[in-house]
Amino acid sequence: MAYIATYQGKEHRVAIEETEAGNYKVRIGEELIEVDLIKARENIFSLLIENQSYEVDVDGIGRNLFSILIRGDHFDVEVEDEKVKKLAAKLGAGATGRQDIKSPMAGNVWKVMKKEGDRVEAGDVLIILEAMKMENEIKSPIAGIVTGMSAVEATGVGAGDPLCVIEPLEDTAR
Amino acid sequence: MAYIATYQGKEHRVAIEETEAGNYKVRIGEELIEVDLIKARENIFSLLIENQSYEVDVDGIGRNLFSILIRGDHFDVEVEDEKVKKLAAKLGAGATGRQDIKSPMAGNVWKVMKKEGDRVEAGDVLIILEAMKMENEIKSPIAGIVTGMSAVEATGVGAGDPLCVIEPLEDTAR
Amino acid sequence: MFKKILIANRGEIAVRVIRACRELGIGTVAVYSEADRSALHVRVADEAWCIGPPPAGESYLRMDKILEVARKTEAEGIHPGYGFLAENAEFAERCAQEGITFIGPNPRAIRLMGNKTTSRAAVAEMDVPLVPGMKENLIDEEHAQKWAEEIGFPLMLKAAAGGGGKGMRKIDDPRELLNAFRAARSEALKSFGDDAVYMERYIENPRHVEIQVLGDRHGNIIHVGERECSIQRRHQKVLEESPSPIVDEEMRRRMGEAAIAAARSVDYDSAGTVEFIVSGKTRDFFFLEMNTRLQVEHPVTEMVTGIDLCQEMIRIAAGERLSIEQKDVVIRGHAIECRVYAEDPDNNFLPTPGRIVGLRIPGGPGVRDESGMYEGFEVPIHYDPMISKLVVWGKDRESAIQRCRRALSEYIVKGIKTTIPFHARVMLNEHFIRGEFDTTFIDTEFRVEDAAREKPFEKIAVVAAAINAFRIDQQKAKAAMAGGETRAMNPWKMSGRTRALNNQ
Amino acid sequence: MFKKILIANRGEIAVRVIRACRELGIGTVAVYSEADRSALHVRVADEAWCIGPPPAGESYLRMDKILEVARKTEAEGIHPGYGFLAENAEFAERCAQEGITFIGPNPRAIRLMGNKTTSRAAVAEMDVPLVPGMKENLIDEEHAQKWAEEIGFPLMLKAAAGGGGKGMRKIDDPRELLNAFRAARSEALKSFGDDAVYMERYIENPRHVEIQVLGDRHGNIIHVGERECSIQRRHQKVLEESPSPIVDEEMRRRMGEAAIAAARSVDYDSAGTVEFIVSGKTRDFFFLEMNTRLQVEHPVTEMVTGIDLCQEMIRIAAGERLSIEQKDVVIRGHAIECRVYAEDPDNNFLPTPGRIVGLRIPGGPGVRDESGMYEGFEVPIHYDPMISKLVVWGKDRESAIQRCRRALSEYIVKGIKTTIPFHARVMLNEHFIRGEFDTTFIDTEFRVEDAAREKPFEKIAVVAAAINAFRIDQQKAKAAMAGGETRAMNPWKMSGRTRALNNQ
Repeated sequence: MAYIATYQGKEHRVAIEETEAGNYKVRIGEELIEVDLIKARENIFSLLIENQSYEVDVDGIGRNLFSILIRGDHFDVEVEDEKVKKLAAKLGAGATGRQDIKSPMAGNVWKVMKKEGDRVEAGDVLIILEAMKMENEIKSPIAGIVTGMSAVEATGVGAGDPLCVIEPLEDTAR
Repeated sequence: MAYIATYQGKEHRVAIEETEAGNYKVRIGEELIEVDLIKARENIFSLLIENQSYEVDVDGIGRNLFSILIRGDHFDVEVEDEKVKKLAAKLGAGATGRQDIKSPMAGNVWKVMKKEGDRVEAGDVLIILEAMKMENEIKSPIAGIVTGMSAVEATGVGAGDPLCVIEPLEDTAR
Repeated sequence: MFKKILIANRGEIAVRVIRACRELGIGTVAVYSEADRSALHVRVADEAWCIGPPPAGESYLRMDKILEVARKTEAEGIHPGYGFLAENAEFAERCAQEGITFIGPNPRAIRLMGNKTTSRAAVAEMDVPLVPGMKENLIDEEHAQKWAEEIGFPLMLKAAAGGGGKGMRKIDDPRELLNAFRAARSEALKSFGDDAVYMERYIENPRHVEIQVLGDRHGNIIHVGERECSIQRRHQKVLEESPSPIVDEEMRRRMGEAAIAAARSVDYDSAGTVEFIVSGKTRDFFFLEMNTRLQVEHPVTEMVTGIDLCQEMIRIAAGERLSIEQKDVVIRGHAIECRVYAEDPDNNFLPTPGRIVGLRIPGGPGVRDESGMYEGFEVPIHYDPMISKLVVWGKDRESAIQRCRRALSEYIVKGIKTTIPFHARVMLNEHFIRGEFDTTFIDTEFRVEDAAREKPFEKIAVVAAAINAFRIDQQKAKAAMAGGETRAMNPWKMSGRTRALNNQ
Repeated sequence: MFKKILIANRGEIAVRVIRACRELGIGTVAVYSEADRSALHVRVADEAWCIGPPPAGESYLRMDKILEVARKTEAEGIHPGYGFLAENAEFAERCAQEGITFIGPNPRAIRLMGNKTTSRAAVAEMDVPLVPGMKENLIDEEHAQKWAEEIGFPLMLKAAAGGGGKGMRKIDDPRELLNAFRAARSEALKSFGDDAVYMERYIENPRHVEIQVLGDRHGNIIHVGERECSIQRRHQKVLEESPSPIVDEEMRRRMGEAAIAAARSVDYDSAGTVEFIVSGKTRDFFFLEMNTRLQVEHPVTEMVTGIDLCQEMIRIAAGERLSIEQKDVVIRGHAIECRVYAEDPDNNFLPTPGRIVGLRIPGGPGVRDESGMYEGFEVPIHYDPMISKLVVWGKDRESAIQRCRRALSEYIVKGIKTTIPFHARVMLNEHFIRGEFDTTFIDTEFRVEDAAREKPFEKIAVVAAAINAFRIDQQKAKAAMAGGETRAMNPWKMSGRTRALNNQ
């Protein structure tokens, strides 16, 4: 299987073959490496790569998106099936300006600053969440119109819960 | 629901009703107690009984048999549905002298001392297991005839694996 | 000695106090809010009583409910931990009225030290050095201009009722003065319900160093060394150590004497902490405030002195004399505490409440875990995000840093992001290693250096992510196959079903 | 200092050495057998190499394979831990031949101290007290009778090549002598391949007390206090403490001098331990043997002295001078170590290999975890059943016992039974608390007292078991209902299916 793994905008082609249980032949770019992997426990892997030992903490944080923690550094890496990605690129699918704003954390909705139909600029505060004695402002990433607002003041939200939807100006102008 | 819980041969009738999630009204003998239970994690319960806090470690170790660990003491308690137990007692079921000897631990079979057809006395060593640099003798609990021997020298066994079967003398004599 | 103590707190500090009680053979009564039934302090106490809904105002701050539980359980003492009711003089008084021992200092000490103005006045009488500035509050603009001339620029404008960095502003230029005075006043009123402000000299390269004191109810007061607390994020301590890299034996003696004098000014009779601001340039030190409670960072002092401050505080409250004299206090080695917060250090320290699904606590020599969490624990959204503290000891500062680095590398918390990686990076920072920092360090220099750091394991991360995707795809394929053998052949539907099962 | 060290061991001691290396900035190479790919030492080392199949004879004892990995990885030193190759003089010599530093003493010291007869002869020259008895081996029956008269009864007959209590027998009566002599000889031949035996005086109320020594490669030797190791089960230590309840300052000085003399007799140049047998009656002490390696119980000494023995041992091997002098050694407080075995204390200490499915390590002040396990770890059946050590420190023995009790109450290992409950019960035993015990205590008095103990929580256990059964029944009923809605109605089949899913 071949994948395209993207970290901070840089794409790496990674081809993987399992030679025996837990042993992988991995080609990343031009480099060929052999990986001996043990699942030490759920989402924690012990990797031996050329006898170098790494403990790697892997969390799925979205579709095809993994948060990797190695020796104090986090890496958010997107991994897509090479074929699927090529097909998607050909179809030009998935590229829309619509922004689904999701809660970055569990907490309470303290204030809802905009309502449906409001026009917002990029950086405008949409919602203020509150958790653990701290307030956190949720800002609009783009200029546009609030076309959906599901956050309700004084109610709880979980991490990843939808809060509101912003349509970019061009789209709504159509 | 009512149960018969047996510890070291002593039977306790325990009637249980869940009044709300995690809250139980328990009648043990004549005594009525209220229990607030949280599953802190798999097989570990936090119990509040009249505001006394107990951490209880519960493991299933056989059909209806639970090993309970509280503050350094183990208790092996058998719990049976009262109705089922009464029915079983009426039918007189389950009482046979045949002994299925199971491995008390994971390890290797070091020596098989008896073979099928051998006559054994109570206390005779049947098999010697070995694990972690220690030998452990498996002895016959009764006098009888070895009617099955599944242990094979120099092979591994898991805890609970059948090792051999002893039929009591009366039975085989029939 | 007490037979039973009620612990009016939650989280790691409640667990800390329960452990101290257990080691002293004292029974423990935990109280908890409805959000905390599954909290560790409830599980490890002898008794536990629910005192109300999740908001602290309806539970952990409810004096009446807490005192009611104390009466019912016949607890002889109440330990307030830190935060909540720990520095509430009224609560200490109400305990006394009920005949229950408040495990802390006398109410007068709490009250006097709880206000910047009264505390400064009290310690000034004992010749404890104060930051050159005013002993009273500013009256009006003219008053402000007169004092500004006397103190000189840059100067600090502070709210009398403030704390934790709130209501403070630095003024560099005379022209900023009047606007700043007006703004500070209105801010102070809004934040603290009190518009009193005052001015003092701005200390360059300010470091925060505090002295731990112990006083008993027989008039004995000693100090047990200092803690360096300059590693702060947004004026909140995140890492503390003892001894301080800038304090030598002579300075420790002088600061210790000043701290004892400050404590004596209010007849201090418990464990307490005298905070000083120290100029990183001149090493002059000035009294800031006194915290009349056990501090979050008390373990570093315990590890270098061998004194159990929490036990000692309980003994004192029971009327015992201090078990050590000043000359018996010997500092051995060096200790560092890292506060572990449920916050994402790579995303602006956003809170990350949630369930701890995996946990590996570091072990080995010189490592101490002070934690209120456990595997399976749901970090509640209602309280402070500090979930545990990692404390290490080494024979000197270098050893302690290396050990801390090693311990952090072993620390795994799964399910939520924490500040553990942040601490790991602090331990590698050259300025930190050399001990060259002040209270602004983390928010300025470190932030820049940290952002520019190398990430040597990028390739490994990419490979690990790709293998993980590969394993998930294989599992899906396998599950689809297995389903296909026994059921109708719709692989798409099957794979959806499998995913649902796997997610259970 | 070394750049890289190979650790020729597994389990908790390999992890201990890796931690020491990491704290010293030294790279680490782990070796592992095929049974240990998922072991903790493999995960925490910088590099890891497989050296063969599970049996130690095919992996951890294979000098050739270990040396090959050392060459390949350019490791400059090899730390042998304890057990396996730790006291193998040939291995030390082969390391030297390869230009790799063996992190332990010189081979001659290992060889001389590895044999009872040669070690006794060596230390006798330095006037180290020996148990009154023979310095050579018994020749024949006549020789035995002559010596028995001289020593007097009761006496001990011992195998020269024995150790750990094997090949020892007590003789109370002259009439038993000749039969015992014959039997002991043949037993010694069978067990050790050597029929040499000798006789010595039987020590009443024997206690096992050992002195930790440190020697460097520049001729300096110091001692760093004693450890009390009399709490033994079947001649195996299960719990150790420092200091010993029967050793006072003067006795420590005398035992320390004797230990240094013993070490000097073989030019000892590493961390090592001189074991003494001490009469609980007279407090006379006699040399038993010297262990030329790091001991399992070294952490208790570390905790009371603040000296990191494992790091010190590495520094010495790198040619450094001892970093401390005898006068700098100060003992602070008291430490206790509990060895946690994968054994069932309520079932004759039967081994319990298996998977650790849940783990809660105790925390808080004065608690140190030295573990080779983790949640998810499968304890292999091929090696020693010791899976971790819990070490606690307190300001005195009473505090340490109370803290140990508290820590044990927090310790949870799920999936296998361990000796944790056994230790909890030792901590409550009156003889132990008073320090009144000898090496026979656990197998005799304690066993009886422990069996007769009260179990105050029987009712709670019965209730918990019944509620657990109730919860399982309810789950089954719920699952059967849920299944019944969407599928054919066969509740029995459904409940079977549900059970299978739940067990996944």
